[in-house]
Amino acid sequence: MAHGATKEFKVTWGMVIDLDKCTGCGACMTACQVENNIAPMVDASNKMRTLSWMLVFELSNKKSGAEAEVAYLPRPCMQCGNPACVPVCPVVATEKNEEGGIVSQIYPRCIGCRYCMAACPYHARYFNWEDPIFPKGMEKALSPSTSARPRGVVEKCNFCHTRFMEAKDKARQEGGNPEGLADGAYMPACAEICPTGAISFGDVKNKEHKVFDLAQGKDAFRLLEKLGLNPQVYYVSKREWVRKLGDNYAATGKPGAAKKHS
Amino acid sequence: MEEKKQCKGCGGALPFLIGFVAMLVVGWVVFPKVIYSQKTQPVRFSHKIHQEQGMECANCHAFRDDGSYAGLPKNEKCQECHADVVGSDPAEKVYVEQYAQKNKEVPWLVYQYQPDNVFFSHKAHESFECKECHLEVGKMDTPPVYYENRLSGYSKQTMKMWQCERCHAENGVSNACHVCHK
Amino acid sequence: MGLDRRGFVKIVVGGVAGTLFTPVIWKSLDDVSIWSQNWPWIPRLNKGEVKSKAALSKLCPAGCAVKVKTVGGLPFAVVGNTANPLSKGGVCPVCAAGAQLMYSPARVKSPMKKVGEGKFEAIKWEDAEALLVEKLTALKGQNGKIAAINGDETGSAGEVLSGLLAGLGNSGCYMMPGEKFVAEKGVKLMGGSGQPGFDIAGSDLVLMIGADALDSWGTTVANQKAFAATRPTGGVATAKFVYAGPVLNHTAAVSDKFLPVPPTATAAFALGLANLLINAGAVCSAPDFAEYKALAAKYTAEEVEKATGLKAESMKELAALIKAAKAPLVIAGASFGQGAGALDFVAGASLNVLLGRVGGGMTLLPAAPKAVAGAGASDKDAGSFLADVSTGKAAPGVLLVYEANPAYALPQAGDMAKALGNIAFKVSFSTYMDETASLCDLILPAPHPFERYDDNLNPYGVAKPTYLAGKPVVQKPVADCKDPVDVLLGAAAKLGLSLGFDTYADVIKAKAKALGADFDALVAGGIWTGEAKGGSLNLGASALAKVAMPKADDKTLALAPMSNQAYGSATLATPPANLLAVRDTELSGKDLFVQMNAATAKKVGVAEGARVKLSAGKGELKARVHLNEGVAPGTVAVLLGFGRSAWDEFTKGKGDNVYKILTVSDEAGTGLKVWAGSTVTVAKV
Amino acid sequence: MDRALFPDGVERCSFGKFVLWMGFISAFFLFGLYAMLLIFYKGIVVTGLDNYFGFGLWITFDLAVIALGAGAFFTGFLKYILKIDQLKNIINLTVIVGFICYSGAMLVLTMDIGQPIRAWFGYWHPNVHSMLTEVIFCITCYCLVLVIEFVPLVLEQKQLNKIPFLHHLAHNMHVNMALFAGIGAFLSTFHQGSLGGMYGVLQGRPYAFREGFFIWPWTFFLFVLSAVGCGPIFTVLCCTLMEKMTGRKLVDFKTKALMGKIAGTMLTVYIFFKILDTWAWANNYLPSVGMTFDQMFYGVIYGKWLMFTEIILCGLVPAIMLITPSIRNNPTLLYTAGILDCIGISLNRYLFTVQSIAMPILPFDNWQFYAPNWAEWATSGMIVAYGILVMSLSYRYLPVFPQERGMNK
Repeated sequence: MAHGATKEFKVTWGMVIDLDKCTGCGACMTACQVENNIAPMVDASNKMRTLSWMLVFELSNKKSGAEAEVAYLPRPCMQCGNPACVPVCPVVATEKNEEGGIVSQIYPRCIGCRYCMAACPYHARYFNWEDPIFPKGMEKALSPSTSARPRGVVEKCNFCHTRFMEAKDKARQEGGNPEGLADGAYMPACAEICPTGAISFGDVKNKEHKVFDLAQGKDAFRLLEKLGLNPQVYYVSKREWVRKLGDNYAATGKPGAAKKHS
Repeated sequence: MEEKKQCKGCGGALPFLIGFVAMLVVGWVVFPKVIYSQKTQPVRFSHKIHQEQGMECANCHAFRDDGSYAGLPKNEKCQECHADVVGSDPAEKVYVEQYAQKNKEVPWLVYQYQPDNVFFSHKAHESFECKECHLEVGKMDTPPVYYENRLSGYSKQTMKMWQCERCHAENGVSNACHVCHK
Repeated sequence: MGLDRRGFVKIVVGGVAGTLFTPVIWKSLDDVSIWSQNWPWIPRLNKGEVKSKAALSKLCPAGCAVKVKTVGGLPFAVVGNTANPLSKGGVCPVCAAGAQLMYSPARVKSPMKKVGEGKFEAIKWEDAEALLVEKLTALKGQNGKIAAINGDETGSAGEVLSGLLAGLGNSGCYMMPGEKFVAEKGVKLMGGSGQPGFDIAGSDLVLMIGADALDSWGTTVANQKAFAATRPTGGVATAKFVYAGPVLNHTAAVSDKFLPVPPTATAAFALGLANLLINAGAVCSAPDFAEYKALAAKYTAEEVEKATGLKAESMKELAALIKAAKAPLVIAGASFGQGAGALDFVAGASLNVLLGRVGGGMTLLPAAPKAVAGAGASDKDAGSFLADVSTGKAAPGVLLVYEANPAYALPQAGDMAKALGNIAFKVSFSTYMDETASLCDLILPAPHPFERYDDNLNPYGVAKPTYLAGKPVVQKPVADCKDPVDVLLGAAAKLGLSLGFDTYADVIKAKAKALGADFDALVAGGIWTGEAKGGSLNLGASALAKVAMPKADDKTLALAPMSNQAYGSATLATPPANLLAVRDTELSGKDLFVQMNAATAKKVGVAEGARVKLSAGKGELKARVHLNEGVAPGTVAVLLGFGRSAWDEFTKGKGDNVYKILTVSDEAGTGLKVWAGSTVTVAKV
Repeated sequence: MDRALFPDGVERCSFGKFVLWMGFISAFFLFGLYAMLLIFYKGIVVTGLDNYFGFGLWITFDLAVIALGAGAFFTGFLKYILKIDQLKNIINLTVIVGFICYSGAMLVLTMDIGQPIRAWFGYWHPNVHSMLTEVIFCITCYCLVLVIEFVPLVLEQKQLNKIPFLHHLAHNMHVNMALFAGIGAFLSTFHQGSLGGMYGVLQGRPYAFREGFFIWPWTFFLFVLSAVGCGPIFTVLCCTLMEKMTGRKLVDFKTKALMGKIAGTMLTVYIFFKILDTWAWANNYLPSVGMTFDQMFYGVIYGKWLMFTEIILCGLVPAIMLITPSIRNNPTLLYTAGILDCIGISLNRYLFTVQSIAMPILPFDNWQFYAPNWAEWATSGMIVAYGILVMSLSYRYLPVFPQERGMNK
């Protein structure tokens, strides 16, 4: 289970989300649900049973009047460099082995023990409580990208992985290099649809990709960095109170600290 | 003591052997037959004849511009030649009358059918000969029988994961789950 | 040899042992688990080529220029159209769910005829159209007997509708209330004419008073794109955005500054600001400047603070910001895109005049050429009309409802629904079984946007004349529906009057031609833009003289309806795919949450989660309380779009409908019906 | 009427009374069975588990019974490997209790996974890095061992034992029992530990995460110790309960006290390290991830009192009581200590399961609450009922207690 060990990849797909641009409109959640064939729930207000691979949290600075501020924080799977969920899976239904560093979740292998859910501090993993039954006819609008999962398995965001595969095929067809996709050749649904372009996506290890610089910006941070899970999703905000809410600082009191626990 | 007597009467290990052998036969001979149902293609399509016309696989089984694979041709393609009956083969008549003219796609049975949770890129496997994975139907006049597993619903010829993995391993290609699953 | 028990046992044991050496158990085990991976009752994916086709998605009020992704011809997803300058590749959350909405359980599957209270029977199109013609023929030529309510501000369908009515000797074509309607009235009060536009992209400070411009005011996606362009991630912002309104909403969340202003004080706030600016030396050549200056002088920051609780300081800071800006722009509107008084608009717009930004930031669009000859002006509002119907002042025998949902989306919705009851024969042209359709006598299902031709002229907010058009993405509609315009044109023909067209497509082609646009380029996802006209405006001082300083009142709270685009609109209940986005602090099970800040809650004597009853006029709304420090003092914020009484299992009966407690008043001086400043009493239950 | 089946020279209640009792328990069993079938049919959506609480009553229950069932392997180890002969008086009972606990736990696990049909993947596609894999392997293997240990006892049933073959079989198995005890001890130590390891490796759950030795977090060792610290005494409690219910003496107090001493010793060792561990966790680890001890608790249901109850009242106190001869040798006090001990360990398992996932890790998230619903209670109840049924049958028909005959003359 070697914690603290991060597997390195030549290509590392990462997301940079600009929290100062996110209006919280929810288009990303809708696009995600559509791309990944998540059946609509009659009572989606029961957040304890919903499936939201992409979830937009509402952050508040807890002040009132003209000082009041809120920020919206879209939370996909962090695709951790050192995932807490992968080593615990008893049946290798999830792993981080593919070039690009996306954490896979294989529904036909998963036995639904939910150990990975207990392991993930971001609540990015969801248990499929019920079979995906769509309103009559709506199954004709299923996306070809993601298989419909039976009930009883765990599922999660995979950066719209099928789009990655398709981008590679396109590159092959056009004589390009499938292992070195150009910036923008591969875009998850949420990043593609965001009306304010708050979500940037690309290879954080590739200077050609704009996320390379964004991820290193002075206002960039990741959620719960101190836990040492080394997420591949970065957030950017000029607002200190927002950056502060990205991690627990009881000890240092300072935000933005990239300190990993030893 | 009573029981002991009877025991003498029942041939020591013989019944055990009888049962043992009987089940071996059932398990190896009968079971493989009953687990599969047999189906035949809706139209007796002859790859042989088409090849003799000098057609290449790629004439009908082509890639799209985005690198995805078109797989089996649709009526649109077949009708280029078979809008009306051109030959004498009864199978063609069946196709033209029951499908082409009714504008109904043929529900072909795919021997290598893979489920939704598998992502297979023909583009990535372009360098291989079709027949390395597919039945070599090219030379066949009658499509082979389609065996469907009664439990899993898979075609008998569906490549199992271990086969994919073995080939990937042999060719030094990643066997990460996500390479083939969606 | 007889086989005794013991022998039998041996055979069985042998059999079991034997089985272990065969594939029976192992293969079965494997196959069964494979079966569990593809359960037959779980849907399979669609196969085929993936294409993407340009479309005009008018599911959201402003309309999105999108691309629809199809697999094997079936739409499954919506992505932005990067080639279209209006949406620049963006999509709103409602249009993002467009493909799934084609299969919404709420869709009207075929023409329906009412056969009793809430009971309908499916009928054939011939019969349906015959029935329509019959009713129209009966009342042909009697003015006032045939009326129409149009909920589509931007489509040419409106022209056909009013053209048809004119042909039938009727002038009763009414619009559902929207910002555009009020704004045009406001412009008149400022001595101008035409639809105002706002150039957000060309401004370096955007003050939004009430207008929720980054979520549900105007051309939302275009606004969001303009906003985003000024905020390069990781870079320096090139423009400031300020939101002054009743709630810390989606727009305020990303704005540099938020000023809590009760919806009752929109105009007062603007005038207060004008006062500060004038004191700081702002002057303009408008003829009524002196009058305006004197008027504004009454609204000192301190006075405004007294009336609204908004700190004088923050107003002064804002004034300084505006002063410092090179190209400031003020956008005034209701926090929920309708019902604001013209005075609120004028007060806001007058700041643009004061700052010399008319023509630059705030523009005026020229009147567009009509495609349908007989079409009249669309300047009558449905609210007043139905009010007249309820009092008997108006007594139409036939009402045509096009893309509108008055039974749900007009103030005092309860009364409006009753008023509809006074009309003998009501026809609804609707894609979905909405509240109004379920009250109509004849429902003629309209196609989903991906199944029809439609166009979109000058969606409110655009700075330049703008025209979009779309054609069907799929050959065959999912339901047995017909384009309403085609139906109307067909009826017209049968009634012996020719509007000069056979199909809606022809109307749109003509419209494009009239504008000088290329129809084919438009339906391929293109856009046509013209130039704003010149012309100056005065400060509307004489009208603004009627503005009254809001009085703080202990018994009632100001009601701030909030619209959240993802949750749908008047004509569209929350799409199933968007239910995930609804927070459990907004809706829980069937309970709607109304929001107020802790101080207000204390004043009313309620706590987080408490069940309350909001009442105003004849209307009542049941909900629970959620404390939100982002709500202006003395204000209660209520989300629009809930409390549906028709539609489907996903929305029906969830929460309550805020329209029920919106109260209409006649605006001093303008005689407009306004409800943006409604107040309510809140009581624990 | 079934007297012929009783062990030699012992008295049992009337058949009617027995049937009545069994019927009463079976009612609970059947209700649980209904819940179980419903769960298999509809999936665990029928339970109270949710997105935050993937683990709940079931896992807590599993961990608790497995810990309490630890009497079997540890006593076996002492009896057969360390040759503490006196334990032969109670060894049979420990085996039965162990068997019930483990088989029960496995049944719960098959319900707990979302795809029971794929349960076997645990063996076919194991992830060697996962503590859970290790648990799956050891629990099933050890369950087999317990069966093997249980079989001879069954074969010694008066009538069966008359059959020479079975008689010899039983005898030979007894001879090799040391071997099985050894294997059992090995397997059991590991999965008891791995159960702790399961939580210790949760890097994203500060409440449970622990540093450790090589691949094993400290919780690994703490769980082993705590298990052997409560297993033996739990057997004693079961035995005493049976004595109270049947009104017959089954095991002499000397043996019970010895078991108490064993448990007490282990518990003392455990609680010593547990306190050290907690201290280090609160003062070293938590600050390193920017958290404080206080952040780990909330309100009453997640309050600090739980941890103090676990470690002091139900840990330190029984430990002292059990290692002090004067207290240990007083029946009432022994049993009291035993009960506290068992509660403490179960509470420990509960906290690691529920508290650690109820806690918000994301600073903008909130504490979540979990209440098991009827389906979880019913199925857990089913396991208890199943245990009582097995125990009742064993007591009535099997020679479980070698001393019984002598002590009830």
